[in-house]
Amino acid sequence: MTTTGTVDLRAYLGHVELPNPVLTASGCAGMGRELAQFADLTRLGAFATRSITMAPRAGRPTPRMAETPSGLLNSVGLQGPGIEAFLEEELPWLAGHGVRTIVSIGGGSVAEFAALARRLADATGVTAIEVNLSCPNIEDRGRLFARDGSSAAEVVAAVRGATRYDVPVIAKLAPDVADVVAVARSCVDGGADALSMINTPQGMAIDVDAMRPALAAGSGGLSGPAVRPLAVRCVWQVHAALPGVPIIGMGGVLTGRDALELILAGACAVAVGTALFHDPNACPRILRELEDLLHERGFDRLADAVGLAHRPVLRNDLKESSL
Amino acid sequence: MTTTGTVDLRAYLGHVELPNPVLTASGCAGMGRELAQFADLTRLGAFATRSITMAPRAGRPTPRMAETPSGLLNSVGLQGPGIEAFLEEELPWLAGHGVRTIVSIGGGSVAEFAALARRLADATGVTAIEVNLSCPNIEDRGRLFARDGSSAAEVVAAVRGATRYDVPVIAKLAPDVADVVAVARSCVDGGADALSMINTPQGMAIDVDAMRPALAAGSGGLSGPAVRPLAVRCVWQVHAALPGVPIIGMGGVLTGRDALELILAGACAVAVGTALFHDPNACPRILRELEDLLHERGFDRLADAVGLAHRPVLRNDLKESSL
Amino acid sequence: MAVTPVQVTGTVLTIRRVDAYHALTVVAPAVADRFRPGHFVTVSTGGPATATLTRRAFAVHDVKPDYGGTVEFVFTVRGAGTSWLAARRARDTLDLVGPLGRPFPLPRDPCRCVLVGSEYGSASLFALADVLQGRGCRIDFVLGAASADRVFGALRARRIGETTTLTTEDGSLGMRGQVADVLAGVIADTRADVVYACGPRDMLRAVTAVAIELDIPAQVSVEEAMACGTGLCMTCVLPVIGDDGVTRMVRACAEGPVFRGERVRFEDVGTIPFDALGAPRGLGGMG
Amino acid sequence: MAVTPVQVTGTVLTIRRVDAYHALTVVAPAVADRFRPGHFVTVSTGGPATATLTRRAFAVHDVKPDYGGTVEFVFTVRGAGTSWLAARRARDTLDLVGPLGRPFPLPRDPCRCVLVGSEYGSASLFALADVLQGRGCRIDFVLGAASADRVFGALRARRIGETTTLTTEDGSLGMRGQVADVLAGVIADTRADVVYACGPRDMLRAVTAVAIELDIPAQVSVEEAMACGTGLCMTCVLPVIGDDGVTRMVRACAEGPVFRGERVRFEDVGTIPFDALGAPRGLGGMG
Ligand SMILES: Cc1cc2nc3c(=O)[nH]c(=O)nc-3n(C[C@H](O)[C@H](O)[C@H](O)COP(=O)(O)OP(=O)(O)OC[C@H]3O[C@@H](n4cnc5c(N)ncnc54)[C@H](O)[C@@H]3O)c2cc1C
Ligand SMILES: Cc1cc2nc3c(=O)[nH]c(=O)nc-3n(C[C@H](O)[C@H](O)[C@H](O)COP(=O)(O)OP(=O)(O)OC[C@H]3O[C@@H](n4cnc5c(N)ncnc54)[C@H](O)[C@@H]3O)c2cc1C
Ligand SMILES: Cc1cc2nc3c(=O)[nH]c(=O)nc-3n(C[C@H](O)[C@H](O)[C@H](O)COP(=O)(O)O)c2cc1C
Ligand SMILES: Cc1cc2nc3c(=O)[nH]c(=O)nc-3n(C[C@H](O)[C@H](O)[C@H](O)COP(=O)(O)O)c2cc1C
Ligand code: FES
Ligand code: FES
Repeated sequence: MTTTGTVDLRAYLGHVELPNPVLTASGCAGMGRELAQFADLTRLGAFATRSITMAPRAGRPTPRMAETPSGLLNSVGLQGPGIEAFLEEELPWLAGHGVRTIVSIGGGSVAEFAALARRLADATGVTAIEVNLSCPNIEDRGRLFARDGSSAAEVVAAVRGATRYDVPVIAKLAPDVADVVAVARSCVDGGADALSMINTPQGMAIDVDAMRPALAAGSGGLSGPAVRPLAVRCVWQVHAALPGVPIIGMGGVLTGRDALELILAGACAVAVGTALFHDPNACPRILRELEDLLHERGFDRLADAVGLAHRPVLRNDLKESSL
Repeated sequence: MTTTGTVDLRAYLGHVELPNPVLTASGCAGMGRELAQFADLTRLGAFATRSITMAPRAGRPTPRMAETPSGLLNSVGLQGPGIEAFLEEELPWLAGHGVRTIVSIGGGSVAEFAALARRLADATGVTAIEVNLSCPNIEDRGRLFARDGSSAAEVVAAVRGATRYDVPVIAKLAPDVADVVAVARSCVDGGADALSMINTPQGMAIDVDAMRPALAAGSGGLSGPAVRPLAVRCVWQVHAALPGVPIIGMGGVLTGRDALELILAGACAVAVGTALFHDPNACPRILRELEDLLHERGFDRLADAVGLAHRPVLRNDLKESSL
Repeated sequence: MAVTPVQVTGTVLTIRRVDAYHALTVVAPAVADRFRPGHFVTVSTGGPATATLTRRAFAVHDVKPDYGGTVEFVFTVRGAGTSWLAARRARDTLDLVGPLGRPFPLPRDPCRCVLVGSEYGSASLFALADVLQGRGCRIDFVLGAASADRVFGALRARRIGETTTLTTEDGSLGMRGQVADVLAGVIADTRADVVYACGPRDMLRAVTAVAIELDIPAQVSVEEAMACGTGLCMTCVLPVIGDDGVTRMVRACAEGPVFRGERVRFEDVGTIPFDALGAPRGLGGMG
Repeated sequence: MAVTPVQVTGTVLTIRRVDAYHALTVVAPAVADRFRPGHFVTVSTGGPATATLTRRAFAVHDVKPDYGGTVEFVFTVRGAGTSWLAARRARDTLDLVGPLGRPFPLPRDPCRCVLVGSEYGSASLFALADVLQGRGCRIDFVLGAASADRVFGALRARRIGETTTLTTEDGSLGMRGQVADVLAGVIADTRADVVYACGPRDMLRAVTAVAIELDIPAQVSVEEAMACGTGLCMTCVLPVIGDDGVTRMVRACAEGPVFRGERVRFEDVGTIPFDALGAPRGLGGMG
């Protein structure tokens, strides 16, 4: 099941086996059809949908994007046709084409998240559910679930409860919290089978000609290589604290080296977001590059590289790495 | 007191008037002598020292730096000769050369911060004191003061109490907290005359050849243009909540446009850090560019631009900005 | 309908100044093969290790059969990406994705077409004119810009069009004013059946208003800020009324850039109209 | 002692391959004027809107009086910055800061000098050799590398030096092995008074050990990762023993890159030795 053969690239999210660790990041790969023009979606480790909401959503006003150094600010605001249209049109298309699909869900309350999960429970073609915790909790004055361990845990528990036992529930975390490990631990205690990180930290740009925020919404989520150091740090910290929990690493992955960086920090799979805007062929390229890098370093199995940068430092290694 | 004349560039930190708003960022301009090889330090709005500690500190092991996309990770670890040597050698040199000096201080406890402030109280040549709150609180298992409003407020209050009334105390905040406005408010309640933001969020890079963290210390602080969107967002949020409090904006300022971005978001002065490594002439260049931009936009006074991007949106502006 | 775009690394054949613009020709047979008038391409700027990640979109000006197929686009220098592009030289390589977007729809039968372009927007009209003429249509041009050096393609328009009307805001060439000011007259004179237009948003709005007034269809090619150009990111949306009468926030890159003018709610671009599908109700915002 | 560095925008005069390396010559009179052997320069890479912010450091290989003063450095392609540099062409411009660092100290009286270089480290030895010869010193070279194509400057060394000993790890040129393996013999044969060395850290350590063993001073030019090169950032430190016997973490860019070999605690590079000034006591870390 590997691409070119020499390295066993299988990745595991709880009970689910993926043929390789390169996924798309939620909200960055359209409905699938757009990306399918460039890359074979069945060759992805998995395809993640944008976050599906209960009702149709028109999203935020434009401008919705601003380029920043090595990064991108966006304020799409979860535009989408709602879960009914998703179940009628989009999911069947993905399932029909044999695409392993991680359905991301976004809600404004614990109840809404639970309702979304229930609605998905008897749908065919759901490989895993990802809970987008970077949604404002309307019952807590809009505080993001991701910023509050206990409400994040509540959401995860509700989704876990409504979801078939063989479908993993993945909690998606944000980096702009005081203690990402604490939030991760709460989510795992709440029943998360895996974690994904990072969602976009909140950023902002000012258009110095208009002398206004560059985004109509004011602030937006920062993505791309600019945030990769934050992603690596989050993955590292959470893997150190919870070594048994599968982590999907994301944030600024453009190349196989970037993917390997997250894997060595502790991610067992890697998702590609903003890079797809830059290079619609990014996923297969990154997978190829990653396989080559693993092969060059003598790995037979991807799994052996996961978290390897955590191994204790020997005096000898110090010398080696200082060359 | 302006550089080339047409715009009144004066900036105010509490009672203190600075001739222009372009400062150096703490820890990025050496002891002053190094930068003086390239730029006249008396033409700076002010010079900020690296964070001065009580005892001499050797800092962290090397490698201490890793380049990241549009950013830099560092783990210098407050290397310095300690406050006595600072008072004997460095401060007199700065004062003797007529450099307006913001002394940054770093401590591991409230008491240590207070002791540093007392030691500075009767020194000549201290324009302001900046409290580096991104130091681990040894009394709280190493939690950063900047991550905890109440201990940040305690530090600020202790420093304010030990400092002459006419020397402003500036609290320096970090972006990787759940609610930067809450920390800012605590600091102001604790007596801070001004705020500076942002210190570096914690990040990490893995050397994929050595398969180890790129920094000997593991993680480090992320600076440079990569973090500018986080800085703009923090300045914007804090200025919106506390419009009367002077803010020194910093984080990824490379050009006059970047400086103007922070000013329009609410900063009354701007500090330049990582850009000095890229361009040792950055400060005078940025000041020149900023003055030109203000002039082009019809400003007579810098002060009129501070926070201007917050003005209510009129339908007309929307159209204008969409051209 | 949609052609499948490709990503290619093309070699720059020429780059030259044309008045206020740069025209860049790149060898890209697979893109040239698939091209239809109204398509655009996106290019990656800044080289390897670039800090400018989002691709830049440009309307295709011309495709030629040389070297297996070349693509030319015309651009103005705005920020970091276009500055980098302007510094390319022959034999440099360029990462190109295209052709992208919904091209100009063509009339089934010969008819009278007015092609309206403003600034570099004119660039995408000439390939269209060639195809329309091939179908026996009559072509008239209205081209405008702020000043004479920014009017693109006046000579070529004069060669192809039955008539060509030029406008500049400073009066340095043709009539003083904007293209929409003279459009009603041109439509009346030529008894036009359809208007095709490409240019800034305000110009498209004004052109559409004239076409509606005179009761003929307008096909307009919009330019919205795009982060991907391929339909992935949802940043390039604008409110467009569907066949069912419902307003949706649709992607300029995938459903457009060419739309029926009267379907685009120009007044509401930059907002979510309250009656759009999925518009927020009350104050609760999310994500 | 220290010269004042300047920041200049220089024009690239030539860039050429020299075996495994690239040699780049840039017009920079103000840097050339101030140059002394052992100095280095830093360059900004990636152009405007670069994502690679930290300047890259290179030892100066040669300065020449042409065009008012040129500076040449020799480099190997490693990552993004050096790849970008290797793609420069004549007439491109380069942002240069220099000369930087503490140059090689020169003996007051004529003496016998062994100049030891490994890989591109050899590049900084030739300007030194010229000055030493001007002072009546005898020069002998020991140059090495992993393989023949990575030995830099062997021909020039043969022209200048009384003797030149070459080593390669794969035995493709000269003796098989490393420069330090042959150094004791060369020092003995030439009855050398001092060693000057430039190359990777392990090589400098080995060279220093030989010099200590034979009781002559070694002046070594170290290469530590640098974020600024101008003494601002404190990232390039290594433990060096001062005149007072106290170990301090000193900056390779400002106090170095040339140090007395026996003062550098090579074994402890990458650590804070427990007896260094300000070393952490116990476990409390800060900042
Ligand atoms: C479908 C389409 C066709 C276009 N055709 C042409 C053309 O033929 N000739 C031409 O000169 N320009 C054309 N443009 C505009 C062109 O894409 C922008 O001028 C260019 O992206 C600016 O990039 P920059 O790096 O110079 O500016 P920057 O300001 O640095 O760009 C920053 C970001 O904003 C986006 N952006 C900025 N301005 C625009 C804009 N006006 N439209 C869309 N995105 C923008 C950029 O793509 C980038 O992501 C077209 C745009 C679209 C959407
Ligand atoms: C005083 C001094 C003199 C030098 N002289 C030469 C020379 O004459 N010829 C030559 O080829 N190289 C020389 N080097 C090394 C050269 O600076 C690096 O090879 C270069 O910076 C690598 O940049 P990159 O973009 O290719 O690599 P990247 O890996 O992309 O660089 C990333 C970052 O790490 C730094 N870095 C990486 N490797 C090194 C290194 N070995 N030393 C210092 N910084 C490093 C870079 O400056 C940059 O900040 C010298 C270094 C120093 C400190
Ligand atoms: C345009 C855009 C839309 C996004 N939409 C979603 C979303 O709907 N749900 C979600 O969980 N994350 C969303 N994200 C976040 C990404 O999934 C990803 O976590 C983040 O962008 C970091 O990865 P990257 O740097 O590779 O893009 C979005 C990101 C972008 C850029
Ligand atoms: C090498 C380095 C050392 C720093 N040292 C300090 C310090 O001692 N005290 C402090 O408050 N901030 C320190 N900072 C943070 C900067 O003052 C500044 O807040 C941050 O780098 C963001 O600005 P920039 O992007 O312009 O560098 C340091 C930053 C760097 C890069
Ligand atoms: S630009 Fe990304 S969807 Fe249109
Ligand atoms: S490289 Fe910055 S102090 Fe030496």
